[in-house]
Amino acid sequence: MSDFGINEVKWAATVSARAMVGLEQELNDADAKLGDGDTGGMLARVIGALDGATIAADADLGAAFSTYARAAATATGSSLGTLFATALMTFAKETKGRSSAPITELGPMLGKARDTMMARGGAKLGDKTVLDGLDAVAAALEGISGGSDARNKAAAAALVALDEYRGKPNKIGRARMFADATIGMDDPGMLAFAKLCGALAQD
Amino acid sequence: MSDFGINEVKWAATVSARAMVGLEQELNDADAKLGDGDTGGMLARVIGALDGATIAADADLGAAFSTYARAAATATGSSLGTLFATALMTFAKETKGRSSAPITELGPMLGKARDTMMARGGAKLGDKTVLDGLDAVAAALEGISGGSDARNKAAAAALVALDEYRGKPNKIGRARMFADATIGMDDPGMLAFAKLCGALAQD
Amino acid sequence: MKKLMNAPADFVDQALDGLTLANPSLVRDGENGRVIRRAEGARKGKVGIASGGGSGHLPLFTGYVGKGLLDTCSIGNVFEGPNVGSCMDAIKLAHGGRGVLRLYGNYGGDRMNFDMAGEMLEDEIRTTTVLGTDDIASAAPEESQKRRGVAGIIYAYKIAGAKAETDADLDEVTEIAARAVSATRTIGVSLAPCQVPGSAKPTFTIGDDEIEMGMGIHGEPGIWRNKLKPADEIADEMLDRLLAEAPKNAGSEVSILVNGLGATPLEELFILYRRAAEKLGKSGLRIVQPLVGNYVTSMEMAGASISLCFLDDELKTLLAAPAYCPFWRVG
Amino acid sequence: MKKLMNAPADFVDQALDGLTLANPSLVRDGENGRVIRRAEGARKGKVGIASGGGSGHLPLFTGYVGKGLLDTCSIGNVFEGPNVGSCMDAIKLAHGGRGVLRLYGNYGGDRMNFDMAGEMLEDEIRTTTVLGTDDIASAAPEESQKRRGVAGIIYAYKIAGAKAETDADLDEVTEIAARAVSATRTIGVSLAPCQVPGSAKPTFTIGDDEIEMGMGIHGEPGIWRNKLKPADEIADEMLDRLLAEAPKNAGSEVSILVNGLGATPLEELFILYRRAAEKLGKSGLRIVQPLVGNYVTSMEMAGASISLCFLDDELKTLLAAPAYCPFWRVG
Ligand SMILES: Nc1ncnc2c1ncn2[C@@H]1O[C@H](COP(=O)(O)OP(=O)(O)O)[C@@H](O)[C@H]1O
Ligand SMILES: Nc1ncnc2c1ncn2[C@@H]1O[C@H](COP(=O)(O)OP(=O)(O)O)[C@@H](O)[C@H]1O
Ligand SMILES: [Mg+2]
Ligand SMILES: [Mg+2]
Ligand SMILES: [Mg+2]
Ligand SMILES: [Mg+2]
Repeated sequence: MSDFGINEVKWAATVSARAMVGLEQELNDADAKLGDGDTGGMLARVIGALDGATIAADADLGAAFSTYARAAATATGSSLGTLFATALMTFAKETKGRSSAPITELGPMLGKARDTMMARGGAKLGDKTVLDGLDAVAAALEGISGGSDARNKAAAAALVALDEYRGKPNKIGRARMFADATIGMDDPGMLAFAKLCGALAQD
Repeated sequence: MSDFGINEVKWAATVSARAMVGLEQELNDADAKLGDGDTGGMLARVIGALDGATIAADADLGAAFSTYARAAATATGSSLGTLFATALMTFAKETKGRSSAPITELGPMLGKARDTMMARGGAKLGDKTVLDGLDAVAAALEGISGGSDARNKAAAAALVALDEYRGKPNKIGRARMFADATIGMDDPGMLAFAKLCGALAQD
Repeated sequence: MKKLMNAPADFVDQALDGLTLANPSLVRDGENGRVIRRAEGARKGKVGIASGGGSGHLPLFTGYVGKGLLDTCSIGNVFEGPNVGSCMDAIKLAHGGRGVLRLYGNYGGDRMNFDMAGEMLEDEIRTTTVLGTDDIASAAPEESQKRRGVAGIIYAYKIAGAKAETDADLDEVTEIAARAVSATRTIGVSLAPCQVPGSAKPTFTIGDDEIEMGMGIHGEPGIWRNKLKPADEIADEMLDRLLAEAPKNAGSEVSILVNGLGATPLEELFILYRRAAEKLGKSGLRIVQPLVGNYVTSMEMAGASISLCFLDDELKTLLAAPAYCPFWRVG
Repeated sequence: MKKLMNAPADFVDQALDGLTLANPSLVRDGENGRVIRRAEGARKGKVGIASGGGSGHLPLFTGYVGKGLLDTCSIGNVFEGPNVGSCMDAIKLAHGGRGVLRLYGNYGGDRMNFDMAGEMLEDEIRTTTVLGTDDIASAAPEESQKRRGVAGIIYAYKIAGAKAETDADLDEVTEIAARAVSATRTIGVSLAPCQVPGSAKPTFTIGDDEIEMGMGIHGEPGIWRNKLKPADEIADEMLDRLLAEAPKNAGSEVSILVNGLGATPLEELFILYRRAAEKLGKSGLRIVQPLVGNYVTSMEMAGASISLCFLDDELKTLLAAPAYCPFWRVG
């Protein structure tokens, strides 16, 4: 399978929502060390809202992403949730009017999402945020055209990025104040991204 | 010794203050079951204030009791503390102008204190309060003229009253609302009185 | 339980210093500094209202000194009545020549000390007494005069305070205060205890998933203890208990106070209020001047109380009259 | 941690219902009911002030809607920014024809959503932004624009709100809001955590005898954690840290807010205030309009913050101007 369509996107939402059940507490705990301890609860609610959203029967891929973006944006105003909605909005623009898209476009799409998220949130690559995971996955998907190959590569790349950044200091948010103390800790956004990529690869 | 004077009164204050150190928590716990859990803390403070009060060098017995009454009344506005101050005021009236008093007067003095406390607080004998302990001790001291005999009789009578009332329901204060649940419990005021009589007898 | 304090023995006096420093309308006075009075002093020709009680309940009691409310307030140690000297000071400082109403909660120590103070001053100052007895969980209806005073006493403060400002005489002020008390019912629930400064233990223990209905503001045992229930069920039971004891002659207007005991967030009080307001509406009662907030606390105790004050025309007018203190302002 | 609530998912909406039912000056509005606005609506010809933030901080944010303060406030879930739709609604409902100042705390999600909302409306409504950045523990002085907004934001509300009522234009209101923020410093201490409704655990853990200096209002880690110390030592350290960062051009008048985080009794806040007032006096500063109470909370979190707002003549005048909301009234 070298294309993805609405069914694949719906499937990803369902798998992610199911994965969040087990991840919620772990992500909250990771966030509690650096921030306010809500990453897991928030993501579970947001991804649950996506999974519960009704995609119109005649929707194209762009409209489906747009519905998801609105569902996410309605469900939260948190940093990560808002950035996630921003990414979905980017996907919606990129796939507007199409019923499917080639998997080779996934990497460039993620790259665009990374850029809009950077513009929106003001963080830079290297700050140890979800952006660094996204960047690594975008690069890993370059030239990949098979669905399961893409999922495996994405999961591996997100994990490698997580491992790599664990040893670095956090450069945004409150955690910045005690940056050195964040060395050895996972960024909750990166952790969430890696775990969800893993869930998609496994399923 | 068949009389008591200022030195005996001072001694009693000191012994009681020392005894309160070990009693404070026990009395608080007893009060926590029925009321607001402060009997011990309050009494420790009040008796500490007596023990710390300066009795004028030329004071007679009445003046000494009066100083104690004022010290107690300044240190608290709690029920038991205020009743205690009332009793001390009665003692002051009864011994006014005398440098000592016969031990045989102790029983009648306690009886008078009991009556002024009843008038002030509005409780009746049999309500399971400190009054019932006082009443028992007043009766037990009738005709007793020796100091150590009086102290032993008082301690025994207070304990007997405590035992006797343990099996009865509390009829005043908040405890009244769940009177049957108070059967088997010690009234904190009676308990305090019995323990302090015991401390005076032992010392 | 941790406290932002210095020596426990200084807790009350340092808190009073802060209270008066931050609020120039309040002044410490009395022999031991245990009276709070209006900065401008007693107004000549006005009936005085003196209250008093134990510390640990801010804004109660001292916080309600102000125009249209109390003239003076004597204050004891944490959860202990004010001593007799402070009660005398409070009466004297409230006296503007036309007598003083002693208006305070029905607790043994408070009563004895205010009684003694009144007796000692009886040759100088005419005094009357009205006791707050709104806590319906503290005695059966047949013995309602034995009930304790809790959050609902602020209705009596407000109403009697407004009446006194009209230059009514002592009997009139006393009568309206008694009417306010007998129109007011309160019940509380408790979720977590507080701790008296210097004490080794909290005032009571309660399970991590338990609630107690009817507990007193010092942690005195209540009606039942059980697993925590949804807020709507709790509000319903509280309202049912209060409405079952509505005064015989109650009209259709009622003021409601949803009061936090200290550690319960405003969000939760508003959740309770929402349900209570719905339920009062369904019972055909119209809400007048609702109050939601921490009006009478027990330091860091968690829980809430609901008070209803059943209004007649005069009570309603007096409740709406202008009043000012640092924690409650009307008009 | 026990909560008087129904389903956790209903926590915010039911609390907002109670808030507006109890306070007729406030009305729920917006597509999802996640905007609180003044009952009378935006005044034509007045610059609007829209704020917003996460739930769980009452009286902040929604409670400060009122005359001389905010026009509207968008509100998110507990400790989450308001969503973009609510931010748009808040801006639109605040608009009286002369533009809208977006005045809110510097948190990532809030900023992104208010930015997007402003962009989406930029053809219709002119907007400006001022971010609350008073928490000195949240970034070094060199990066003060990165600091978070905490309790001190109410000074910016009050001052900008008063300016807007004078019919000043958007640039003037924006300038004075920015001036208020840059004159304000806050630091907090935390003693016990809160718990987000529906969450399995408190936001953080802390020892039974520990205190943390500089902790954020959502439990974000602070400067140090240690054994609890006497209140005076804590107040001294807080004041020292605040005064060390006094603005270069600071005059001799300062307003101080001793704020409770939720579960800390008023008595303790007054104990802190007493020491802080003494210390400010010794530093040659004169206190203007002190505030002591629960102005910005984190549900049942225990602890307190101290804010200083260094006043110039205009800030002082605006701070004293009449204002009304259910939780703060001036004049
Ligand atoms: N400005 C930003 N740019 C990129 N990623 C961000 C930004 N702010 C937060 N994040 C990501 O979001 C995660 C925190 O998410 P979450 O806990 O939901 O947000 P909040 O800080 O609003 O509580 C961080 O671990 C980080 O990966
Ligand atoms: N009206 C009263 N008459 C007699 N004894 C009383 C009365 N009220 C209280 N007591 C005694 O005081 C004890 C409670 O004292 P304490 O805890 O110090 O008072 P408070 O109720 O003010 O907290 C009771 O156990 C009882 O023995
Ligand atoms: Mg977070
Ligand atoms: Mg007691
Ligand atoms: Mg007591
Ligand atoms: Mg958050």
